[in-house]
Amino acid sequence: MSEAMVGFRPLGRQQMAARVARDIPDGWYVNLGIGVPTLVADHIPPDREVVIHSENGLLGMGPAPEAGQIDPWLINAGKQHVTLRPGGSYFHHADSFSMIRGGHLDLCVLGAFEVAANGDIANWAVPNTDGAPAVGGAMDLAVGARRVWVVMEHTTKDGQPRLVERCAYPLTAPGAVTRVYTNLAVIDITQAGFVLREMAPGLDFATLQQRTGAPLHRAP
Amino acid sequence: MSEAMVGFRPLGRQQMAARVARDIPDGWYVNLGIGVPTLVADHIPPDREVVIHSENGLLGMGPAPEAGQIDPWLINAGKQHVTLRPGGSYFHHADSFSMIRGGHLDLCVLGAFEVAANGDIANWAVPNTDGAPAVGGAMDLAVGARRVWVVMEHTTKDGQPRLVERCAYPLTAPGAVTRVYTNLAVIDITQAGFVLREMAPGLDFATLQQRTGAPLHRAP
Amino acid sequence: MIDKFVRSVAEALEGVADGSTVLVGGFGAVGQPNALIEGLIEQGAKDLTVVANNAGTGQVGLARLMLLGRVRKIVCSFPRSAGSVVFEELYKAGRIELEIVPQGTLAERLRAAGAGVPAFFTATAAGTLLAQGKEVRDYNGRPCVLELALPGDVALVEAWRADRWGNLAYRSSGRNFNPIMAMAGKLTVVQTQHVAADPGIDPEIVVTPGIFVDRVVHIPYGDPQG
Amino acid sequence: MIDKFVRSVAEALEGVADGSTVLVGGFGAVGQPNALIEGLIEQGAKDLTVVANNAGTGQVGLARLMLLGRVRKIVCSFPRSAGSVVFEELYKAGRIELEIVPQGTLAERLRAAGAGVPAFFTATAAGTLLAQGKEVRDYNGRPCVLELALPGDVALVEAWRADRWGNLAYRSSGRNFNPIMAMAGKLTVVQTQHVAADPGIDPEIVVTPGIFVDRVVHIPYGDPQG
Repeated sequence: MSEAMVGFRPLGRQQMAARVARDIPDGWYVNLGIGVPTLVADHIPPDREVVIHSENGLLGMGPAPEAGQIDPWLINAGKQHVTLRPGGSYFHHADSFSMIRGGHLDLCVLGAFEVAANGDIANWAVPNTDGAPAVGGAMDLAVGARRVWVVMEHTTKDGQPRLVERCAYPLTAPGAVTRVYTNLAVIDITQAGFVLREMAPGLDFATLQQRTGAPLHRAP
Repeated sequence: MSEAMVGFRPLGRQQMAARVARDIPDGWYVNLGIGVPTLVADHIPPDREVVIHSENGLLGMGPAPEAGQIDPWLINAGKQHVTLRPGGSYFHHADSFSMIRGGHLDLCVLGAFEVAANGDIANWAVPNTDGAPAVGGAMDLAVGARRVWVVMEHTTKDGQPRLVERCAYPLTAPGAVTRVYTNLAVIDITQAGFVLREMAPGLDFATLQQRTGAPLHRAP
Repeated sequence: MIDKFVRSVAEALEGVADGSTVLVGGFGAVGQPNALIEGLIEQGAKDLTVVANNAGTGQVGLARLMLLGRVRKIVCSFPRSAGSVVFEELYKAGRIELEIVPQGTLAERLRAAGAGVPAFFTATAAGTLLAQGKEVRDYNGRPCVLELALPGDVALVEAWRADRWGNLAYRSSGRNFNPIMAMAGKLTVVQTQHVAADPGIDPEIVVTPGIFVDRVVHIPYGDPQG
Repeated sequence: MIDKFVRSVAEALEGVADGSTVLVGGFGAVGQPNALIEGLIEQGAKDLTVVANNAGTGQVGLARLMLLGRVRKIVCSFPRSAGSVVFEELYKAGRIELEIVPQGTLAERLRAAGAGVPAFFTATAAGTLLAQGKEVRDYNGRPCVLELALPGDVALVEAWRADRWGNLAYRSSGRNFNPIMAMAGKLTVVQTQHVAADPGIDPEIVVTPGIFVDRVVHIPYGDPQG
């Protein structure tokens, strides 16, 4: 049964990215994780100057280069070819992670497997796998940025909630996330737990609560 | 009674500096403390390239500028105007002290009030004074450089030994010094204590021992 | 559009509160943010903790701030220098608190504050008076002292060149404490000798990336004294 | 006269001993010292601990070194990447040891090794599987993990430009781990794309001062793959 048949329209990946971008003010320093978070950069309104940080030593990351304009030495943390905007700079890994861990980023937008009502985030490892673990910069970003927003699907492919009372996946960081953007809703994480800010067009509270693994509070 | 009258010739400040300089091999990275150590730079043989480090962010420090050639932005840790040699570089204080504390300097030459037979050095504070203490980079240098050599007068103005069994002055660092150059001798510090390498012309062992506050061993 | 330039020193120092910890760049007279220190005197904040390598000389700048009774405590490595008369007198009279820190530990504590490292071990000062009361632990067979990060509420920095994004470059030994204090300040205020027009400083030679900088004021101050 | 240039990769890697910890610069294919890695394969040292952000791809470079059974352990933040087949197979077979380290902690541990900081606290990884067995202490109300410096016996670095004093500059994102690994290596070996003739690289734009560098070999390698 598709979402459209039950009467509401979940957001697509680009719509989710655009929804996040709308909330990023002019002048912020922002790190964008891999996946949907990366797409956020393309949706920053043109009247705002947002400085994108990439863990591998860039501030002022710009969009992918046009064909034939690739600088093979200029990649981002996702190992994609990128460009550098005016006002950007290059630095080494210790300085780059000083920006992250020293609380200098206004915002980090991450993907996740699960987010808990107390702000715990799980986005780096899958339980019970024999593959090698790989963490990259996920833990540094989750702990270091002034704000951590997550953008993800509201539920797993088989309908299990990703917004949960307590993470079942291995934690990336405890109590780190303050806002979650999903294909169904925008939810703040406060002392009270999940607080609903916005729903996808046509969606009702009860249906959203049903797909959420912890109590949803209505915004006051 | 002058030293000359007892039949030997103590080294002057420039001679002490020259004596130290003679032992610094080509290619070493060296930090020179204030006073006689600073003079060492002028005595490096011209066929050797020794890179002088200054705590305030210079590698490749050169001599004082000629009159009219002063760059007011270029000073050393002693706040004197200096020059920069080809191959030099500028960096900030944390990087500068990483070079010191991370064990990257081949040598540091320091002045001292006292050096003990176990390598302890006291060169930053005078006991029982009501003036404010001031340490600068002394403790970092004494602890961080691969070798710490001291250059100082063998005795105080009133004839008390500066080479002692145990420092009476507040320590700069324990067990740091491996060689002492004085106006009377060159002395290594080994597991056995003070080991005499060289004496001023005309000086005899017994007289030197008399002016030294701990047993002197003859070099094997 | 990002533009961190403000029009005056007064604007640059707006909001500095009583009781603040103020990091002041410079080593000797070089790289010292003289106009910002004068501005701080004007601005009026008191009960300050000042972090700087030296404790001021003569009757101007930091020395004047101390003379006016606005500095509760100074954290520095070398308070005693030619002409540090104001500090010496206040110190002897017990009217200013002094925390003496080895220069490398001072630099590392500032960098740690900027880098999100709350505490670290170092061999410097182990076994000396300056380690008294501090935790000591052996690493690689040598005793090391636990030192804490040293963050500032405000950092006052002098740069040689700045652009509107707050990217900074310095001139020779004017770099000194400035880049690490810029990292360690909650509010980082810069006076710059020169302005780099758009597109800003070459990204390969930026020393302090703009993310560490909040406000910049253009002060073609000229050569350092001394 | 100081001249750190050597004539060949073989000369650059002379003396690398079995059992060494080898730091390998680069992030993705950019800034990776490919010629030195190939040289290490030739050179023959075994029982190595390799520290690198990634665990090699395809059948060349680091992957080949692992395939030849020369790597006992790898310390990295992200071993799983497109084409990291050799590592994955060795890992599943229990034939290689893995120490997984958050990327920022990896960078900070390397920098600490170079800076003489034997250990430091960080909030990263606190409350996660990667903090298991580590000392935890609260700072500013949050738990922090004690991490140790990560020195190398050898560091392999790629630079864009080098001079005879070993001063280095990099190109855009080729900087990455190279400057901090240069600091952390007991023997730091550099392959450089270009040589800066005397009087060397402008002192204001040197990124890695020559004091951190032991040997340099000129390899006009060309663009990174990928």
